[in-house]
Order: sequence, then structure tokens, then C-alpha cells
Amino acid sequence: MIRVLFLASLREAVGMDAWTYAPEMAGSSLRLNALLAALKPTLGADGYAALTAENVRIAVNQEFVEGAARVELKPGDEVAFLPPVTGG
Amino acid sequence: MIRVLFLASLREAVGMDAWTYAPEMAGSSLRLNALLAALKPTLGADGYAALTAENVRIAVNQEFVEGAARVELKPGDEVAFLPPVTGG
Amino acid sequence: MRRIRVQSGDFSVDGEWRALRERLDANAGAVAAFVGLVREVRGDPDSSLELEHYAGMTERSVEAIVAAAEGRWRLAAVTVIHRVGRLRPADQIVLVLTASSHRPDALAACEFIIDRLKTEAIFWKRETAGGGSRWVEATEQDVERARSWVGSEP
Amino acid sequence: MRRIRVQSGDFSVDGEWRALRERLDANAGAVAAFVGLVREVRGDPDSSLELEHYAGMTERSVEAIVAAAEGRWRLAAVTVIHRVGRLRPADQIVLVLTASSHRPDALAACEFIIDRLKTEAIFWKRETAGGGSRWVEATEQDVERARSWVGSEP
Repeated sequence: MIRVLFLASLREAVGMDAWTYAPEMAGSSLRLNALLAALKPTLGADGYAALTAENVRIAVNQEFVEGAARVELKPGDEVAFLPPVTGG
Repeated sequence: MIRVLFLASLREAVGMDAWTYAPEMAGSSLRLNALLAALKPTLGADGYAALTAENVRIAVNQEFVEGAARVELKPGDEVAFLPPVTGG
Repeated sequence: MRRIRVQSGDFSVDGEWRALRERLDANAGAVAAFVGLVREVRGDPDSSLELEHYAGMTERSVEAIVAAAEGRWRLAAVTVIHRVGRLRPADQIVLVLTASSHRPDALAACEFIIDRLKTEAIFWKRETAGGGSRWVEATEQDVERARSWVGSEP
Repeated sequence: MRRIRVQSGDFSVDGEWRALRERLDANAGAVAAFVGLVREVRGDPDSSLELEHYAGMTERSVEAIVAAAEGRWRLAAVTVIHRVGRLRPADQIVLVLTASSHRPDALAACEFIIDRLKTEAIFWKRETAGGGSRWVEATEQDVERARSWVGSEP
């Protein structure tokens, strides 16, 4: 089971704050781009476009990752989609 | 009567914090360099050298002045000798 | 010595200043501070600001900014408090305190930390005014300022 | 709005911060602060610092520095408190508070004021440590910093 979080404006863009993905993972690894592909039908075109915008960053277990095709996920991981930040 | 103040390290260099100068001023103006000349015998060579060092600034009535030969004094003026400052 | 907090409650500038001062030894000659206050949005006194964070990752993003400052300047103590949740005009939103032996280090580190908080710390702001609301984006100016520290020597 | 004081008594950072904050409207989003503390001289815990001023002219020299800052940046409020007399290690010596709508103005003005106070305000420092005492001179670094503001655009 992988927990997926949509933060701030992305929560509104996709219409939910979290999504749980429970694929058959035994024996084979799951890459981040496979998770994105699995999300696509759930989100619709607009939501998917928002998540994959150039300025959206992805964190796995609260660490930023790059190159969705190379990132491997394991059961229990938390994947978060973060829009551009504005603190201070 | 003109009041002359020696501030901070200059007070120690000349051995006094203030000096009062009461020349005959009626009819003629007194220039700052004449006051310096009048101070010289009172101060001795070391004290005079300290007062006329390049980094010493002079204020008349709490405003900095430049060019002692041009500055005119009138009775009641306050002349101050200020060594380099260090605030903050 | 670091004190970093992300909290919904208000903070006391006085309390934080006292707590920091107690941690200083007799070589700390300079403390710089920055306090951010919520500004009214588009002249609407009923406007508000909602600050969102990602618990855990946000705290670590602030820690990383403070660690970067500690790597560049000699700092005796640093405090960063950043609020989240719903804030109103004139509310305190962020506090940065930096202490050092010398003035230039304390001032530069304080400015560096607040500049980076604006562009790198994991917070999102949503402002509500005049019946509408929108997510705030980092301004070009903020991004420029944060970038200007890259490669510049302390 | 300016509040400028030269005084022998201590000041309260909290009190000054509250007083300044009360004077701000809902457009002031940034307050920068600097507090100078007396450092131990040459590791002597019994060292002390004596600050001398020239009553009247000193206050006006501080006013002139604050006016110069107000001319360069948009400031909603400025507070400067500078102590004189005998101070001990860890004592508060100077406070600068600058408030503005925006962060860059508050930060730059605070730094400008403290840099100028170091080199232009009419104060003299004499430090006593290890049985001897000497008048402190402005460091090359302080003079350089103050000079670096000349001609630089805000």
C-alpha cells in the first residue's frame, strides 16, 4: 500500500487530499511513473495535468525525488505532490 | 565669553574637559584659528598637537565646521573638539 | 544552538528574545531579528491568510535553511518560529533571530534565512479577500533575492 | 514615525517592540531589528565599557542617520535607542527597529542605520580590562561597511 498526498493547490486541482494505492507488488518493484499512470484515470485530464506540471515537485517519504521513471517505491511509502512553495 | 569643550580622548590629552575664553571681542570678530592660537600656551605642545591632529573635528554650537581660518566666533558660542567617533 | 518551531499558536517576541539571550555567552555582541506580520490583502480589513505546511518535511526544510546559514556564518544561536493556519491582518507570522559575535554575521544570516524561508521552506499561503481566495505565488523579486545568495561569499 | 533615545538606563526590547507595533497599520509586513550587546574585552569577565556622548549633538547625529534611512527606503516606523555610561559584558548597548511594508526595505534600513551608528554617530567608547583602559577606534571593517552604502541605490 502506498499513500499519496496532494498538497495545497494540488489538493484543489485533483479534488482530494490523499489517495491510497494498493497494487499487487509482490515480486516486482513499482516505479513512480507507474503510480502516475495508475493515477491518471482517477484524476481526469485536468487533475493529471496539474500534477505533472513542470513546477510540481514530488517527495517520497518526505525527501524530494527526481526522474519519476527511475524512482522505485516500496509498500508503506508516502508519495507527496508539492506545488511551488511560498513561506515567510 | 566662549566655552571650549574637549571630548573623550581629547579631554585626557589636554588634561581638562572645558576651558573658557574671554577675549576683548568688542568691535572685532574672533576667528577660530585665533582661539586655537590662544589655547596653545595653555595646552603645551602635546595637547596642542592632539587638538590639531588631522582626524579631530571641530563643532561650533554643535555643528561641524571646517577651515578654522574662516570660521567666525561670537560671544556665547560653544566650541567643541571631537576625536574620531565609535558608536554602536 | 537552534530553536526551530512550526506552530499554529502565536509567539512572543519577548519570550523568544529572552530565551535566546540566556543561551549567549559574553562573546555574543550582536543579535539580528526579523518579524513578519500579515498585511491586509487589497485593502480589505476582513482579509485573511491561511498557511499550510507538510508536517515533518516542513520542519526539516527550515532546519536545512538554518544549517546552511550556520555553515556560512559564525552563529552563536538561531531561532526560527513560523506559524501555520489561519492568520489575520497584523498577526505575527514568522520570527528569525540570529546571534553572533559580530554584527555582519548576525545581519547577513538573518537576511539569508528569511530570504530562503520565502522561497524554499515548505509552506503555502492562500489569501482570502473581498469574497474570493487564491494561492499566493512567490514573487519574482523573492526568487531573485534568494538566488542572489548562491555563490556569494559571506 | 521616529523614536530616538540616548540614555544611560537599560531598554526593554519587548517594550520597544510593542510600542513600535502599536504604531503600525495593516500595511506594515516587516520589522527588522538589531540589538548590540557588550562583549567581554580580552576574556576579562570584569571588563567594562564606558560610553561617552556630547548631549544634544549626539541625538542630532542619530536623527540625521535615521533621516538618511527614511530618505532611501519606505519606512513606516523607526526606533533607535543608544545607551551611554558604564556598561558591563552582556549588557544591551544599542537597539535599532525598522518597520516597512516590505522585507527588503526594513532589512536594508536596519543594517544601514547600525552601520552608520558605528562610524558617524557621536559616541566614544572606552574599554577597561585587565587593569588598563583605552579608547576604542572604529575598525577598518566598520569604516568600509559604512562607506559601502555611499552611492549604492536602495
